Amino acid sequence: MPRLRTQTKKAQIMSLEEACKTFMHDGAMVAWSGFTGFNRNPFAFAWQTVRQGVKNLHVIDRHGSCCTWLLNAAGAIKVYETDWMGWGEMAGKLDVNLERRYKKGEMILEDYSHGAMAMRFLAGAVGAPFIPYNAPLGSDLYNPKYDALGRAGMRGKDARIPKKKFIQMEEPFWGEGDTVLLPAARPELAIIHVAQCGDKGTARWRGVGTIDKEIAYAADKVVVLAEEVVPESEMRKLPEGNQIPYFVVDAIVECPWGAFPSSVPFYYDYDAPFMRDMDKVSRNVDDQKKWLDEWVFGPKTWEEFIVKLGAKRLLDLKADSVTGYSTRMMRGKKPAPRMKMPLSVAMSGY
Amino acid sequence: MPRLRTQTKKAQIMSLEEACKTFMHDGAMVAWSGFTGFNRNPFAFAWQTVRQGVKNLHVIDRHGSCCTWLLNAAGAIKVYETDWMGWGEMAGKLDVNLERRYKKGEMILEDYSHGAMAMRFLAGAVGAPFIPYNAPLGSDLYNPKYDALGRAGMRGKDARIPKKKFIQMEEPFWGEGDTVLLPAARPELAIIHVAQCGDKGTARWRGVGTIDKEIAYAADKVVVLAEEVVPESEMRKLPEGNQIPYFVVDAIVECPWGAFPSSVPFYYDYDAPFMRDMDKVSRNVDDQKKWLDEWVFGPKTWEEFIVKLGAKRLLDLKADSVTGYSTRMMRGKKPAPRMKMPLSVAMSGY
Amino acid sequence: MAKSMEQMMELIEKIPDEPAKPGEFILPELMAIQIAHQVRNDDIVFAGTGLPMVGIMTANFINAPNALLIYESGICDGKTMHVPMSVCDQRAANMSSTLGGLVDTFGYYLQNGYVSLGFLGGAAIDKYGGVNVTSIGDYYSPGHRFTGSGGNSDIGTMAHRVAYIILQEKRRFLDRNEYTTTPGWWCWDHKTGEWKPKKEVWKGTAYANSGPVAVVTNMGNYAFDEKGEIYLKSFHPGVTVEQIKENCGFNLNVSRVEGETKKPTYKELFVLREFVDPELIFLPQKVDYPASLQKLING
Amino acid sequence: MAKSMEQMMELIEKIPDEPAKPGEFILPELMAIQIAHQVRNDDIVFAGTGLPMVGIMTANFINAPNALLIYESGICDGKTMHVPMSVCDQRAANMSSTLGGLVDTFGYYLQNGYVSLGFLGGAAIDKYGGVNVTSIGDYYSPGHRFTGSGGNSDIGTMAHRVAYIILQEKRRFLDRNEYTTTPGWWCWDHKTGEWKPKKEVWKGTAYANSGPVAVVTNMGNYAFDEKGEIYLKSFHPGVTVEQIKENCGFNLNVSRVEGETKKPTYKELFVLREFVDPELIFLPQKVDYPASLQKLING
Repeated sequence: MPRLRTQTKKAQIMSLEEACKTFMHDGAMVAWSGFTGFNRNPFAFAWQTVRQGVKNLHVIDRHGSCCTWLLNAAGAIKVYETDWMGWGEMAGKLDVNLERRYKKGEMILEDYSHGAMAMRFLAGAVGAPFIPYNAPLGSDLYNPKYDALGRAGMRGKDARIPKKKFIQMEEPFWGEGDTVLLPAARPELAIIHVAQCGDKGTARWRGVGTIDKEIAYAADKVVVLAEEVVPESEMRKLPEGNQIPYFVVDAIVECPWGAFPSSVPFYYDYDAPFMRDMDKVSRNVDDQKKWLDEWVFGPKTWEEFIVKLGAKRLLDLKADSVTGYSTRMMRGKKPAPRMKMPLSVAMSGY
Repeated sequence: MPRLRTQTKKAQIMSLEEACKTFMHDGAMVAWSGFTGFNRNPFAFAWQTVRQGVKNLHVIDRHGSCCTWLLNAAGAIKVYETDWMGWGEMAGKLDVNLERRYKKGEMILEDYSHGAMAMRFLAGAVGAPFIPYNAPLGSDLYNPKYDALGRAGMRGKDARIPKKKFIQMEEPFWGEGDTVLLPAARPELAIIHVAQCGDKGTARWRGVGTIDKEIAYAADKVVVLAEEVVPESEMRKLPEGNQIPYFVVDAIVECPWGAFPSSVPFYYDYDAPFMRDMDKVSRNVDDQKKWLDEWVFGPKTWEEFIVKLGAKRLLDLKADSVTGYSTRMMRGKKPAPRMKMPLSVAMSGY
Repeated sequence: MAKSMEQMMELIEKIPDEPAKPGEFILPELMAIQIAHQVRNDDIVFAGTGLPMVGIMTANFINAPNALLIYESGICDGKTMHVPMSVCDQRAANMSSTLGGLVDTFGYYLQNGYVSLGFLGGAAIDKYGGVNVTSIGDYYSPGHRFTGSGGNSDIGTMAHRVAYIILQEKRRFLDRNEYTTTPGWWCWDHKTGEWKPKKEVWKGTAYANSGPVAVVTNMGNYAFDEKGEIYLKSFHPGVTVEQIKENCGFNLNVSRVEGETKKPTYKELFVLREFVDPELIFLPQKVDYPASLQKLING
Repeated sequence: MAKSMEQMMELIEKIPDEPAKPGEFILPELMAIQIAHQVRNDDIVFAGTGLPMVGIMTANFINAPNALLIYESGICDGKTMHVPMSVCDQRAANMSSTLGGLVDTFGYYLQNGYVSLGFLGGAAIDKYGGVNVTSIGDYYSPGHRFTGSGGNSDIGTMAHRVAYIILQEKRRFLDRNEYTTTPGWWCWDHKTGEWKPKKEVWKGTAYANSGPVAVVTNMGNYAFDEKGEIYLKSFHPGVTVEQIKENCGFNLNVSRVEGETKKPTYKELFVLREFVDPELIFLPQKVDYPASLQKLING
């Protein structure tokens, strides 16, 4: 959000524990990087958040993920303002804990759509208070009755919650019918898992960007978790490859395998069986408690968590340096075939 | 601009002459890539446009450049909707021909600011009809008296010219005072000079992007001029390095040194003396005519233009593969010193 | 010894493009191939995870090799070797033209008018193709709560043509949805509270004529008439029109039925099984090829 | 043999940080160094081409090595070896943190509130720091037409602190500009047609308290008082307050003059000449170093 700064931020290198203690707190409005449960989820940070016992989070985001699965399993989310409330497409579409808690009235859901959340974060990132978006007129997403934060009396009281969910207006420049104004997204905190981060804060990933650049700018505070922290000057050799400039970063945490069980392209793949197991335990309260005890409260550090996975799993998940994913892991019932060329390329003559 | 397409574009590889004949015409609304006179100006295309005798262009852009200098020298621009009407910072700030023609009433200037034009193209690119922007309230840019297209009776008649220059409104979501709605920029044609283009249209540059990605999406038709046309599959080896996807491109022109006298980072540097000479001749009608005869109407092809520059100049301008610019060319009164490290790095310990 | 994928590629043109017989394919295979048939070679396609993704990949491997596939996380025209499990799977990004994010896919591509076909799932659908992926019952205390829109409402209203894949049950094929996530050809005008044609609610925008053109279910294929109302186009092998009407919550128009759904061909099944999902992720069930075909494959 | 740049770097700390004498520097050098003094080590600076760029580079090389330099074409924190001739010169992009475009610099950085200092030029200025870079005379048929805003009006209103460099002439220092490109502490409220404090026109926005804090001319340095009115802070060596008043189009407040402008030090001049503009692009005139200093440099 636009807030005039009088000086540059200076990113601090911290441990996972320190960073979580410094930036995460009860009631914080937070956005998490990546996409669904599969790509660059800052799972280690969510893990630490749950270990710290943080509660009543307001998650404002573009998706559910392994992070929100864990936060929901621990009952840490109070408001969930997003557009897709599953967490991993293959591991059960809906987050079971979320449905359970929502039906009990323990949390508020505010529905938007992917495009709308993308535009809201874009507005937040460029310092604009709102942005017009065309879709979808006629959807109940923009039915005035379905403003969950308004109904809960939460609008207009908190500097981060806009007075209205949306405003439908007549398009005044071109005569293009009606359009919907959407308020900017203005989280307090963005948690972003990347491949590499310079020791001053310049950060980079490969693969899709989802809306991580936008959330980094839209948020007041930014914690970057990286597979590797490297000399800043190395990051400066190809500035075109960097997405996050150092001046938006508050904390840098080196956290190898920190996005497990989601993937970090060119580092490691997602662990589909592990995610299926998460989904399975969430369907039974006792199983889930056991799982949390074993995986969240058992290991003393994130490194212990990863060591517990075992070398075999790390080997299987290691990404191929050409494709950025693994062909050794078992995703379905049969192993992945070796291929030299995509069939679509063979068919279309690229 | 949003216009529902029923099928994918298929980029055609064309000669400079063909592309200009196919896509450029009297009265077209056009945007040109690069920034000021120094970076990735599609000068060869402007050169061909002038040779074809095209007139009455509506240039909508973020800057003046070597292209607009040439178009103004040839009297080819009728409406100039932009924010900075110089063309090369060192070669005389204002475009002399522009001032001359404007004062004679031969052209219309519509003033915005850099940030405003960037936001207008962003809106155009994401298919939004308008976008709010904060600055600058209280500027005569948003004085209702100074709406040049409105005064000329041109608003609301052409599908590409919005009904209003801007709308000031009260910010409705956060109580943040007033904001200014700016209409999307919706050019007919974007001319973009890049470093490399795949033979299907995927394109890439290094160095700054200015608003070239945005104009490519905001425009209906896109002509890409490239230093090199390479196999599309080569461009696909590092998709993160590409800025323009092939599906927005209509024509691909291989045109080495096509951005001369501006630079293409990692290919060649700008030619400051050549630009100073352009500025100088523009101050005298006869000198300028001689210059146009020699450089625009003299060479039979763009290759002839480049050959006419001579090998020495091409050698001097050739970019260094590490920095992306040349240290052999003479920019001021003394040659560039050889340096191993920026002084700011030595002082700050990067 | 098993054949390499390259040897398998060479086989494709030898596999007969003739309809398979009942029992030689499973229903999800038939459905995936129905999806594939919606894709044209010059389409820009925006698809969701699951069968839509499997279907458009199949199309990309057979009838529409030049179709451009967009995945919402930011992938443009990936050339996939291994089926992605998610729209953000690095497998989908292989050899893509550009990699961006949601602002690219929903703004630069979709709202900008570039997407010609959207392929989506749905929990329930109304007779005008309006889709509900949000909740059943009262919105604030629902009987069922689903994932919510994701990209469904964006793609479903702004892609030029939209197709859905939905499980056919009486409670999912409705006269009117309890919650409309993605409007069909008729929808609410929230300014007046009226139920109106989409063309009126979206009047003036670039997307007034965009909307659903096809629905594929486990029982049949559907299209939409001039008034925007759904009708049965074909029934899948082994299913009767009567059964379909029983599994529909409104009085379904069956007057335009063209006959039985085209069965998948051996070539289509071969590509689907060997190249789209050889890991048995989305289609874990296996039916043997007929003996003569298996012999041809074994060489 | 001439020294290498690395050997020259080592010399910097040996060069005396004492004021040079009149005649040992030229006016543009003094002005560039006045600009440098405005930059703090923790600033995020957004600067235009020409002397502002030269000045902030000088600061980056002496008093503010950690200041982050933004150039409007999309460059974030370039570590420059050779002075750029333009804000889009690849020289400015060397070792930058990220490279983007105008949406980044004006949206993500500036409107988002990250820029703490803007340094700009101007054709004319009013007594509240409002700047005109557009036209003199009637807007539609001007006596003089300038380049127009560029980034001036954006940076000049949304950077936390703003400084200008302007040539001092009576016709350029005005009670009121004929065209206000970049509002100062007082500006037009176009909704009511009234001339008002910026704080009122911009009330509620994040930028209501942003605006001009300094002006550097060829004759003196200026600051702004509590009411937002400009006053003379110091006069350059060889210039009198009386001369300055004569070159000002309004009744200038000279009651707060602190004295003569600090002369550049030898160290500052050394860095400016040898590292910022050794190619003699922006400061083509040359004044010799005093003999003792030259001897030190020659080693």
